[in-house]
Amino acid sequence: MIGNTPFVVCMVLVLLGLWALLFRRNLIKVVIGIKIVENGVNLYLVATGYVRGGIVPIYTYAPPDAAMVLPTPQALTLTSIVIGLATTALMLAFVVVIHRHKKTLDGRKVTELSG
Amino acid sequence: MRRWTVLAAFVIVAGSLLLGGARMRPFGAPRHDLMDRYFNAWSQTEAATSNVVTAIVFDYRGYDTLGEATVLFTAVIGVALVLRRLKR
Amino acid sequence: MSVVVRTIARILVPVILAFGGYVILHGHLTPGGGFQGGAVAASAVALLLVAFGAPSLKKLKSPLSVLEDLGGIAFVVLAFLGIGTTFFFNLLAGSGGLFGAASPIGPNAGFLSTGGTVPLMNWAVGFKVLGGLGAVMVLFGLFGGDDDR
Amino acid sequence: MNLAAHAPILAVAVPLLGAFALPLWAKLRPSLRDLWLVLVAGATAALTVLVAVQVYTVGIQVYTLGGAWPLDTLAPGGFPIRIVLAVDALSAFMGLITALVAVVGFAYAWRYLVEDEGKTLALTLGTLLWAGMLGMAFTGDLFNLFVFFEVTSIAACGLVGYRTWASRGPEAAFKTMVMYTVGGLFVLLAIALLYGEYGALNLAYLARQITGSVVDRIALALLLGGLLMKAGAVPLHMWAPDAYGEAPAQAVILLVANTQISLYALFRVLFTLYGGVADPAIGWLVVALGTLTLLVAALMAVVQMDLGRLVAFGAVSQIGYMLLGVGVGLTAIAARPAYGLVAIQGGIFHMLNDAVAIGLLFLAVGAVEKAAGNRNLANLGGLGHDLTWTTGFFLLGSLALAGIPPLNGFASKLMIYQSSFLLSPILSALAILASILLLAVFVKAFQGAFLGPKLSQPKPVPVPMLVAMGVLALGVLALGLFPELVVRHLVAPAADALWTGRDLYLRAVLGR
Amino acid sequence: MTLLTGHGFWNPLLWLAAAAGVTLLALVVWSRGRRDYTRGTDRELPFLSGEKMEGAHVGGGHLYWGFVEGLRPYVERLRALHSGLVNDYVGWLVVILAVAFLIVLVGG
Repeated sequence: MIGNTPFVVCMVLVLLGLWALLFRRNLIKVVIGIKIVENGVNLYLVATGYVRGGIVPIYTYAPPDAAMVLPTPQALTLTSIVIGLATTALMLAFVVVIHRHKKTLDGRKVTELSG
Repeated sequence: MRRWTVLAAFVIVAGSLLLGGARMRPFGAPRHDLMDRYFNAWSQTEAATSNVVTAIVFDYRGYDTLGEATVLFTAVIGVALVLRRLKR
Repeated sequence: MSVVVRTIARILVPVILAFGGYVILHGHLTPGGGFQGGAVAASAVALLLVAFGAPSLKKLKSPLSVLEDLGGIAFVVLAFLGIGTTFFFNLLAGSGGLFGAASPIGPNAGFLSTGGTVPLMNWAVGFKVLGGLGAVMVLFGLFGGDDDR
Repeated sequence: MNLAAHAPILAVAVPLLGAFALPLWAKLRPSLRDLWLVLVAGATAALTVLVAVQVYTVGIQVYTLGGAWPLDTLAPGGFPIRIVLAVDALSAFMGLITALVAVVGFAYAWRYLVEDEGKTLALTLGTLLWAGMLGMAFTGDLFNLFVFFEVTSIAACGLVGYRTWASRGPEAAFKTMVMYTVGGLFVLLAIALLYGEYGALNLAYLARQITGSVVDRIALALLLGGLLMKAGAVPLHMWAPDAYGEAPAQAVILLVANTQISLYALFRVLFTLYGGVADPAIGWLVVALGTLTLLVAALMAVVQMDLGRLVAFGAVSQIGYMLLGVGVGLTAIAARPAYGLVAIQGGIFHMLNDAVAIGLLFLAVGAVEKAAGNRNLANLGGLGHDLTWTTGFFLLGSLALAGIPPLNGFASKLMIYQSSFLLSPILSALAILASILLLAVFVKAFQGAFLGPKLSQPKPVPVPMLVAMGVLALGVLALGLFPELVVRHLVAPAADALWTGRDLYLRAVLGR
Repeated sequence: MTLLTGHGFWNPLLWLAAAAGVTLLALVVWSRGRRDYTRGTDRELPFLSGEKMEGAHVGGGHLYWGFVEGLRPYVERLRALHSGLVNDYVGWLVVILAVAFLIVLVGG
């Protein structure tokens, strides 16, 4: 009996990423933390669609009369993965430019805007 | 910001999120799946597509995909803006 | 990079592009689709970037971003095709023309000419992702270089 | 093709198409790009107005994407499967705000942005931000809301990072991006929780299904966190002064509208999605955060020396008034509908007033920066000798924002003061105190930048920028002199849509 | 034209009329004042702490010195919270999330 252990595990992944976001000062590590949170959320989203014993929801060469898993979460996860890719690209671009100006990736030194 | 404040808040958030995961319906046994059963049953008829996920991505929820394509486009424009050459 | 890498890259790039094209083409029948195929094809750009260096790909930057623009425009235009009924209405599905064949119901061997606007949108998005990801990679590669930034 | 029926989707699709094509036109010729932008912006604004007219005269506009006809929301069996656009009075109101702000911003950007510094890309991002805001305002689908949330996030952050030649721009953009992304992920997690529970994504259908179980409550908290962050409520506002201070002026007013769209999404979640299982404690949380926002932001503004950052804190404090108004409404409306409705009206009216007044201020700050070359209050002074119009506009905007009668901030603030007085007199007192602090802030900024002897010779401000500011200034005056007309015809239906309009909204989408 | 606001009402035109009346009164009082002010003399110069200064400007930072000084403990604490550290930004988000979780799970 696994109950809903997979959901809890996805939440653990989210929390691990959040931990990195809270306590890692390196900007790249912050981005990595965001990616971990994002993967946890995506995993959670796709896990909601699983049906016990289901097959992938594609009829091409599917075995006859098999139950299929729910297709919507897969589509949503696809969308959110691409969105994650886009945000990561932009964030890394900012990190690159910050590094060019400051020659450091330490978040504690990138605090020109404060107070 | 105090480290202990953040830690306490983190513990509360962690507990709530784990509680949320634990109180979900059992894994692999969705309670409401009307919409998804409809997709599985009708995508070949309505969208003439054997791949149900693609039918959802480009037909039933094509607007989301448009938004997603826009996100990608926006990110590319953003990267081009941030990494552009400055004539000065 | 060394000659070995360059030579293998020259051989592999068409293969990768062809595989990406395959994933896009069969997006409505098998796992895959525009995004996945576009990402596969964009990995060819990544390989070129590693093998030949960013400066030699400088001339690719503009075509890639134009490709992305065109893919986006094509996608919106395909969505606009259905505006006679509703936006994103699948006009071509079951119409009998290109990609207009009705799909058999239930498990089947897969027929390429089904799906209506779905395969076309797959292509539009595939080119868009190829162009977008490729342009981003080239931009990152060029940033901070000697002859460009 | 029936244009009126298709107007909601066209209002989103036309700017998207326009943005995709904009870089191509620019490759051919900059003048073609400008012409195209004028066409797209004009068409989008006209479509938004058309949607608003339809909504205000006919009723809620529903549009099913890919359905057999626009009203084909339900599959056989009575549940929605496709993405549905549902535009009620509040959505249309938000659409009008974005249209006003975007058109003014583009007119301003014409001479404000410099061609060599990436004007094409900034204009494209502006168009995308506008389209994203319209998409957020018009959608009736939860996941679609998230997608357009991310469109606005990325476009906004790209614009914040416009000034890559200084280190402050990318820094602000990175911080904003991190906050937006984390907030967006929490929203997505909430959507995943709701989907897992109810197997649906349609707002109206979910609103019917929600029972208020533990998972629903956790999803509500996650949605609150994500959307409040994007709205910039204290203490989640930290990104806002950075972003407002560093973005180019025409983008800042879009960012301000963006925070308001996030507030709209928050209200949609609180009233429509969770309206059936409303919890007064959430209302108190919103009220508390609103009051905190008012005070902290106003106090922080007093000590700022950078003109852009100072006005940015003023903008953050305005979010507090909206939160206070609607929060009071959320708390009180079940027991005292009349007062609750006035509070909500005040909050929503203040969105329009804030967009106009703070927009005017930010545009004036941009003009000052362009003319004088810097924004530091220690170095500025005596600009009033040369920049007569800009001085007038800045004065008008700051007085309106501080709530001086008869300018436009006053009427909405009066409504908020009076209705929050009912909940607790302390709230009213704090809100008025914050207003006084804001007046002090703007007196300081005005005295520092515009009065006194002439220190330097500023460059003249280009006429299109003045015209853009003039439009907003006229808005300040008109909204101030005729608040009753605006409240009766525009704001009251929007406020009704939140509370009494919930059933209408659900019935329009679900047909029962 | 009258906006009802719950307890009271607001009419900008009435207010403008009243304001015009007050302005008129003020003008009348002003016109009865002393007439020996002349341009181009010392009277136009800014007067700072008894010192005559050419081109003196009271910048924005000099206003409310006492006010800000009185509030300094609070303001300094607030400024310290705006540390500019991106981890703190996320930390505040987590704090607010924790408060929201407490409210929805315990308080509700």
